[in-house]
Amino acid sequence: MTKQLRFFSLFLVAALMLAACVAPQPAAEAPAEEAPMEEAAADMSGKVVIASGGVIRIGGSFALTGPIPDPGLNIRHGAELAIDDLNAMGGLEGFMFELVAEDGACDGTQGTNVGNKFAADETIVAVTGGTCSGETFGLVPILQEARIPFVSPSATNPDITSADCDVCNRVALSDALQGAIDADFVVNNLGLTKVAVVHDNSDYGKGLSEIFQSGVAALDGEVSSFEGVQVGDTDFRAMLARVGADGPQLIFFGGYSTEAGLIAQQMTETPGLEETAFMSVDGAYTQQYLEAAGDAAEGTYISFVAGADSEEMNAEFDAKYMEKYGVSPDDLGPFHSQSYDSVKLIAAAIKAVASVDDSGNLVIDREELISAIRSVDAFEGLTGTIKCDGIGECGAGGVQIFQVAEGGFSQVSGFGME
Amino acid sequence: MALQSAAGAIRTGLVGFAFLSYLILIGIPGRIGGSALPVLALISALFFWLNLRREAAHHLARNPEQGLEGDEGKPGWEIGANADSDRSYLHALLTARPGTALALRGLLAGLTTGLLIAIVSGIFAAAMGNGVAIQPVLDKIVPINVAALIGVSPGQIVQAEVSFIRFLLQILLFAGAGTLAGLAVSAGGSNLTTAARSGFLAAHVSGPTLGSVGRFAGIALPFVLLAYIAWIGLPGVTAFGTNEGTVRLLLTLIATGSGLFALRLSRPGREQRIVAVLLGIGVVSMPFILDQFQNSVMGLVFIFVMMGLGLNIVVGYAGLLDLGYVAFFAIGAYTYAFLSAPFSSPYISGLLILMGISPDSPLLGYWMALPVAMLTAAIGGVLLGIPVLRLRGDYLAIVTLGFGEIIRLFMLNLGELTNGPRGILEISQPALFGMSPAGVTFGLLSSQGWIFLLALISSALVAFVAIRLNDSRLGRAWFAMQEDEDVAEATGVHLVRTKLLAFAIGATFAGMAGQLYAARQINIFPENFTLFVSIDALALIIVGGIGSPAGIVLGALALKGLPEVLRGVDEYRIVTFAALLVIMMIVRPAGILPSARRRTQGTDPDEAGFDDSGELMEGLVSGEQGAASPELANGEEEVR
Amino acid sequence: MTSRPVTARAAGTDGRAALKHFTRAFGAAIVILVVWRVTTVGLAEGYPASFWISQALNGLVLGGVYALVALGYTLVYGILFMINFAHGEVMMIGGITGYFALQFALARGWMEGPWAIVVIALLTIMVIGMAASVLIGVALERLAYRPLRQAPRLVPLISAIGASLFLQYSVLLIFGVSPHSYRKPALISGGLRLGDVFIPYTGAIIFITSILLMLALYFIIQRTKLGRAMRAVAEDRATASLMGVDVNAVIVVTFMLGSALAGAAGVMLGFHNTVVKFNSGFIPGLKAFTAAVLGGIGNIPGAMFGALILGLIEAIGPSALGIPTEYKDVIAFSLLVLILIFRPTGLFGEVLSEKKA
Amino acid sequence: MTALLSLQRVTKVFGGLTAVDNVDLEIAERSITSLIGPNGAGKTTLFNCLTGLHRPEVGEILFDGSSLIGLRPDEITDRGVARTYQNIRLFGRMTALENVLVGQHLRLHASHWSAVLRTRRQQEEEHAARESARALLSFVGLHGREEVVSTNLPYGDQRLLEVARALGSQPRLLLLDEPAAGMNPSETDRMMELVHRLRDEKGITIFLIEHDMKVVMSISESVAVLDYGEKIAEGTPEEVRADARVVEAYLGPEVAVQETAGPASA
Repeated sequence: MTKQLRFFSLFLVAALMLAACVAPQPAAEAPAEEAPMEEAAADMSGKVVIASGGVIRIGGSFALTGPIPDPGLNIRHGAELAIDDLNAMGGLEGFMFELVAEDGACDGTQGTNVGNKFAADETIVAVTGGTCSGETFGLVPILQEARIPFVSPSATNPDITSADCDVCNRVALSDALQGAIDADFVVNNLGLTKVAVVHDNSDYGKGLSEIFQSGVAALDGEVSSFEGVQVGDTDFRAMLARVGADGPQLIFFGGYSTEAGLIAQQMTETPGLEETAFMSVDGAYTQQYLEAAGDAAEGTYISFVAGADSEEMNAEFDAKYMEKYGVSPDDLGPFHSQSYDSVKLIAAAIKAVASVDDSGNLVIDREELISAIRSVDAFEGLTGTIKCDGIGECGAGGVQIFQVAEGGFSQVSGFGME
Repeated sequence: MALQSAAGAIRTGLVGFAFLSYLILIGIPGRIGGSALPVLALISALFFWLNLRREAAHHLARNPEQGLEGDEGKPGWEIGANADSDRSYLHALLTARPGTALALRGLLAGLTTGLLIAIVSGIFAAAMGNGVAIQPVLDKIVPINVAALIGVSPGQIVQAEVSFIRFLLQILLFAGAGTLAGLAVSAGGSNLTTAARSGFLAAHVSGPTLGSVGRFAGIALPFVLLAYIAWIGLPGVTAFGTNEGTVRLLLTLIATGSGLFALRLSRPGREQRIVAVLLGIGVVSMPFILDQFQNSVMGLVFIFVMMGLGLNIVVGYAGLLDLGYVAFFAIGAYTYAFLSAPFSSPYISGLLILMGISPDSPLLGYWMALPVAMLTAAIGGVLLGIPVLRLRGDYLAIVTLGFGEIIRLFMLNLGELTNGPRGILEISQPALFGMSPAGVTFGLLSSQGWIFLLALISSALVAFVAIRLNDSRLGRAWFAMQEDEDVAEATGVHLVRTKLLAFAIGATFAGMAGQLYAARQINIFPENFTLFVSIDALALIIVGGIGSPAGIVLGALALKGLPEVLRGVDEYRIVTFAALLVIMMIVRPAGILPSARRRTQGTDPDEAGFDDSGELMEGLVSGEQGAASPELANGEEEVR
Repeated sequence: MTSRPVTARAAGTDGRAALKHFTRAFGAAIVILVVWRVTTVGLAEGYPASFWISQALNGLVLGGVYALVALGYTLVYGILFMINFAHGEVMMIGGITGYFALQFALARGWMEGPWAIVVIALLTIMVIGMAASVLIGVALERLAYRPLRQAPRLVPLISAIGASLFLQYSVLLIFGVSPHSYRKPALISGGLRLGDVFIPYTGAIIFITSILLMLALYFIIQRTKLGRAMRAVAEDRATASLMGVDVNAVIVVTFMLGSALAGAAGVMLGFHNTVVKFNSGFIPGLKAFTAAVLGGIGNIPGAMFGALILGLIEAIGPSALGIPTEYKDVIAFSLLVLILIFRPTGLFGEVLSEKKA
Repeated sequence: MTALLSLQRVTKVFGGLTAVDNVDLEIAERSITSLIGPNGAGKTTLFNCLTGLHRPEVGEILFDGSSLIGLRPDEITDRGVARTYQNIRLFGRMTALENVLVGQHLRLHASHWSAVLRTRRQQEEEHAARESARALLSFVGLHGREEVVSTNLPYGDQRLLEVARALGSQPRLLLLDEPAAGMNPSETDRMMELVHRLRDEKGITIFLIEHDMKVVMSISESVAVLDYGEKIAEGTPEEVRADARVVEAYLGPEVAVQETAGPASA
């Protein structure tokens, strides 16, 4: 009995210590927003009310752990910069913005947890994220029920947006578009009709690869093989030897940078593939790809979804990013601009519907916000002029095709070239 | 010897420094804010106390004949052997009285820690002041922490304005903490044996009067917490500022966990029954009180309780190490998904059209799908079981691990059957009598609350079945098989049947859990069913106490619940969790609440000493007598 | 023979004859199916001989890496009877450290110098990587495993899993999330072209080095005093300690040897596949563990051959069976199950007495 | 006297070593038979063949007229053959009572469903099982030790507990593998008395391996001698004691050089 008590007291001490650790709010934040929960309690259903001096809280679901933490961190940085910029411009009617970042881990379970956390927090106005499509699928039903609109910067699965889900939006372009244009480029521009398709078995990579595959087939091209690898694999020689036995003219890879770079590099060591062209997708449009591929990157094609972005805006963004995080945004992943835009888009929509009531509180009606996001038209973002359609596709611009030359990406076709 | 003693103290200080550095790294001081310094000093005092106590115990264990009862000025544990070493003044001081010696050692340890912290934080502060970014991730947190640690507000650090006085203060505080800990260890007066063995906390808490007070406090704690949880859920009531939701979740976890301790502390019989009933009411009312996030976490916790109970049958009862348990979880989830989601594979639709059913509509509701999912998982269990029947130990582990991976890879690659990596979407929610859960409970229950409630009921059911089975001849056969397979067979246990039953029942429970998980997730993907799910399930039963249902609940609370509380720690979440896992195993290898059968290893009083493995905590584990878990106790009561 | 205690396994096998026949029939059916599939589909695809040779070489390189890591598993298992789940991470640490050593060398231009300097630099990088792995391996043993020597068998396993996660995510926090790319010096980039077969230099180096290291290890264990002590401890820890063997020292040395091999594998894999990151040890670790079990865990030649077989099967299997390469892990694990059905203690597995197992 | 157990030309080979070589043996119902022989003579292997742990290559084992060859150990136990082990193999972390309850496993028939639901029948069966397990423990002299964890029992008691566990399956034939090994004289006496009571009160046929000649000679009604796997003698204790080949087997061939037919070398 005494021993039980002893352990029990230790248990208690540990629990209290833990409570002490989580209880106070992070000291990093500005002292202005003390206990917004109390002041900002939504007293009217369907409305978020923020007391004066409070903050507008935007949730963020980012893949900070899990299979692709690098793009996740990059996307988080993009969102943080957007918040910084918004606040630097004085916020909204004097109300500052705050990003509530959560780890969605690129995983449906974590996405569900994060979604529930946001749904339970009545001060969350809108959400940016999730990073991966799987994670976003976890968010969808919960945010739909909680009436919290979200804008995903990078979930490109065609099924994320639909007529059934009115809170679902994204600034990324659906894979359907990119896959089709890539196929068209390969068959018609490059004139290559025998291609091999490789994907990384992620919903993103496989989905895109299948769209590409059917696109090639529709253009009377031949898909000599369709192979899968795993995210995190580093040795693709056996797979490539097999692909090479069929003698394709081009290998198309649907997936992320590291795998893309390694495949491009290991192709040069595979008999039958020395002269084969390589093409990958926006997941590989990064510095990391160039680094992983090394010299083999030269001459490979990468497609990317981009908008009519102004050079100055991007340069300014890159400079801020470098200054704050000490790395170039392209080092970590491709979707930082989309992330920045998603937050700015949300802020613009909030601005359109928010009003200050008599007692100085900021009132945001959830339903109005949901439709406001859908009706955003001609919003100038980093990725171009954003316009949302009726099912939440807000992606700006179109698909560009780049070729690597002298260690950098140079555009050879696609959006903006015509 | 003085040297030896000093070296020991410095070692303690070094480890303490590492410990505190870790706290700083994960951002604890920043969270505590301005009061970081004294709070950290208290934490280090606790740490030193544990460490000094352990060292003292080690000395005693090594030189038991030099016990201290009635000694005068020559405490045995310091008289190592060498009489020829120089008898300096310090030595004389160290050996004069154990209390003084320990306090001095504590002082030295504290000084070491304080000095190191001061040096390191000085370096950091200087580096920050000069604008050196160490790493994008680190520099977000370190300046704040360092600032908090040296007692300045976060903004100031940029100018590297750190005063010498503050460092001195810090060193003194840690030294004081060490001394305090040293004094605390020797608080038993001259009788070091008792002081070291029982520790000052227990010596004071477990006195006859205080003991019963402690007992009642222990029993009352979960109820107080439950009341508090209900109270802070009321509109307009907040606690501790912005992280209220997290605090409430943490308190919910602690309330549930301490409820199990309360059950153990209460006297078997009427008192225990009353406590159990009240606790049951409290826990069942939780889905109605908690918010959506807390409910979703608790739902997941109890889904993993079901997993743990099922895996416990295979690993804990039958002794078959299964690392591919996730396979059955996946089978359950996918079976339900096939039956209830709009997605339907060409194969299954073809089959349905043959049977004359329209493939478009969801086939079965939750309740009708339940037996199907359970049966499918059970068949999976038997199919896995057959080829591995002859394998033992680690061979079994790796084969089952491979089986789990094979199932996941099939789900990933058999796109036409499972929709591959894109998963199965829009799985229907469990309804009741054709009504949505909100409708049944008049809007009191959110969808996640409903899942939590279902998980609670299902895990109670699973626990009931598991305990009853374990208490029957099947349970005895499992345990006999675990102890000695060949003798069990020669004694009349049908090995094939008994093993397959363990696999099948374990798989059935996992299938149930999987189905509920699919309903909770609404969308499922092959990535939800990686090896880590198996590892989580295994870790939670071992952390909780293998073979003990109450321990499994605690394990699930700790392993699936706490990481959600630690969400605020972002990037440090998994590192912290991993470190806790290792420390937990070292401190309490038998689990938090070990099962009754595991107690037997140390019943021999000679063994319950201070050996390498479990140090003092071993005593706690081995000393637990009586009813292991309330359920087991009830069971035995009825039989006798 | 008769009056000594019946070893559990010997006794068990005879009794369950029916079951044995059943599982054997099951296994035989699969073998027949595989042979049928290989002859009708895989070989019918008409790949040239050079294709099979290339695939076999890929497999041998993969197998060499697995073997080095598998030896660590098997050494530790042989002595402590625990699965060092964090061993893959020990390898990763070697790779990461090797990366930084390489960066250091690149920055000083040593990689463009005369070949002798490049070779010395490469060897030094490997030694540095091995040293880092050894450090981590010993720290693991001291902090996470030694306190648990007396605990039930599952406890160190969980501790090892915790240590594995801890190492992974510590590396993530310290060195960042991005993968680090090795830059191969010109000396070892490219490869040998023999007709239609291409052998990358790094691949050849991995295979040859791993064979050499394995031979060295075999020599240490069979011929030296240290090796005798290790075998004695593996046989019976208590008796060995009575005979004057310092058991703790032997265990530490075992961890050092295993970690050094893993560190070497990490660095060489870094040069071969050019990318290391925080989780790049996990999958090879898992595969190596599979290989060790395949060969009969605790058995040193078993680990080597198990690893080579696993590497070969992974490389050749999908093509031979005519199924997509993403099933390579399915094939690897199925092979494991199949082999364990016929030989429940692995290819080279010895009959362990119950006391140890 | 009818033969309860009958072995015909039983042979068991391990690798190149013939552990049991062409053994014929008959054991009468309600008899006490001893099996003796030097170390390594194949005695325990013979027991293992009888209980299904080993399957003999050649020969037939008939128990009560039906063959035991090819049956699983638990099926053989079900037919009524139970055994103890030379090196005690109890279920270490179970209590004495639980050990005996495992022994009764085959004699309990309540379904697992009824165990979950705790039906009246299952409860009654469990209750009866516990009662009879207690009775068995008392019978072997372990009264009051029911709740002791078996590894914590003294050595002699552990041997008794093994007997009690074997009795749990209600055997007709009990195989005792060196029941008195390592026991002091008083414990040995207790064990011998128990063996007699088993036969006399419970009607169980006893077949035992023993090294202690005093025990063998005083307890056995019939003795069989194995050497290098071969049965070299059989008969009453007196006959066996007088047998020249037995003397040779125990003392070595140089003592008994006059014999022409030496044992087959392995």
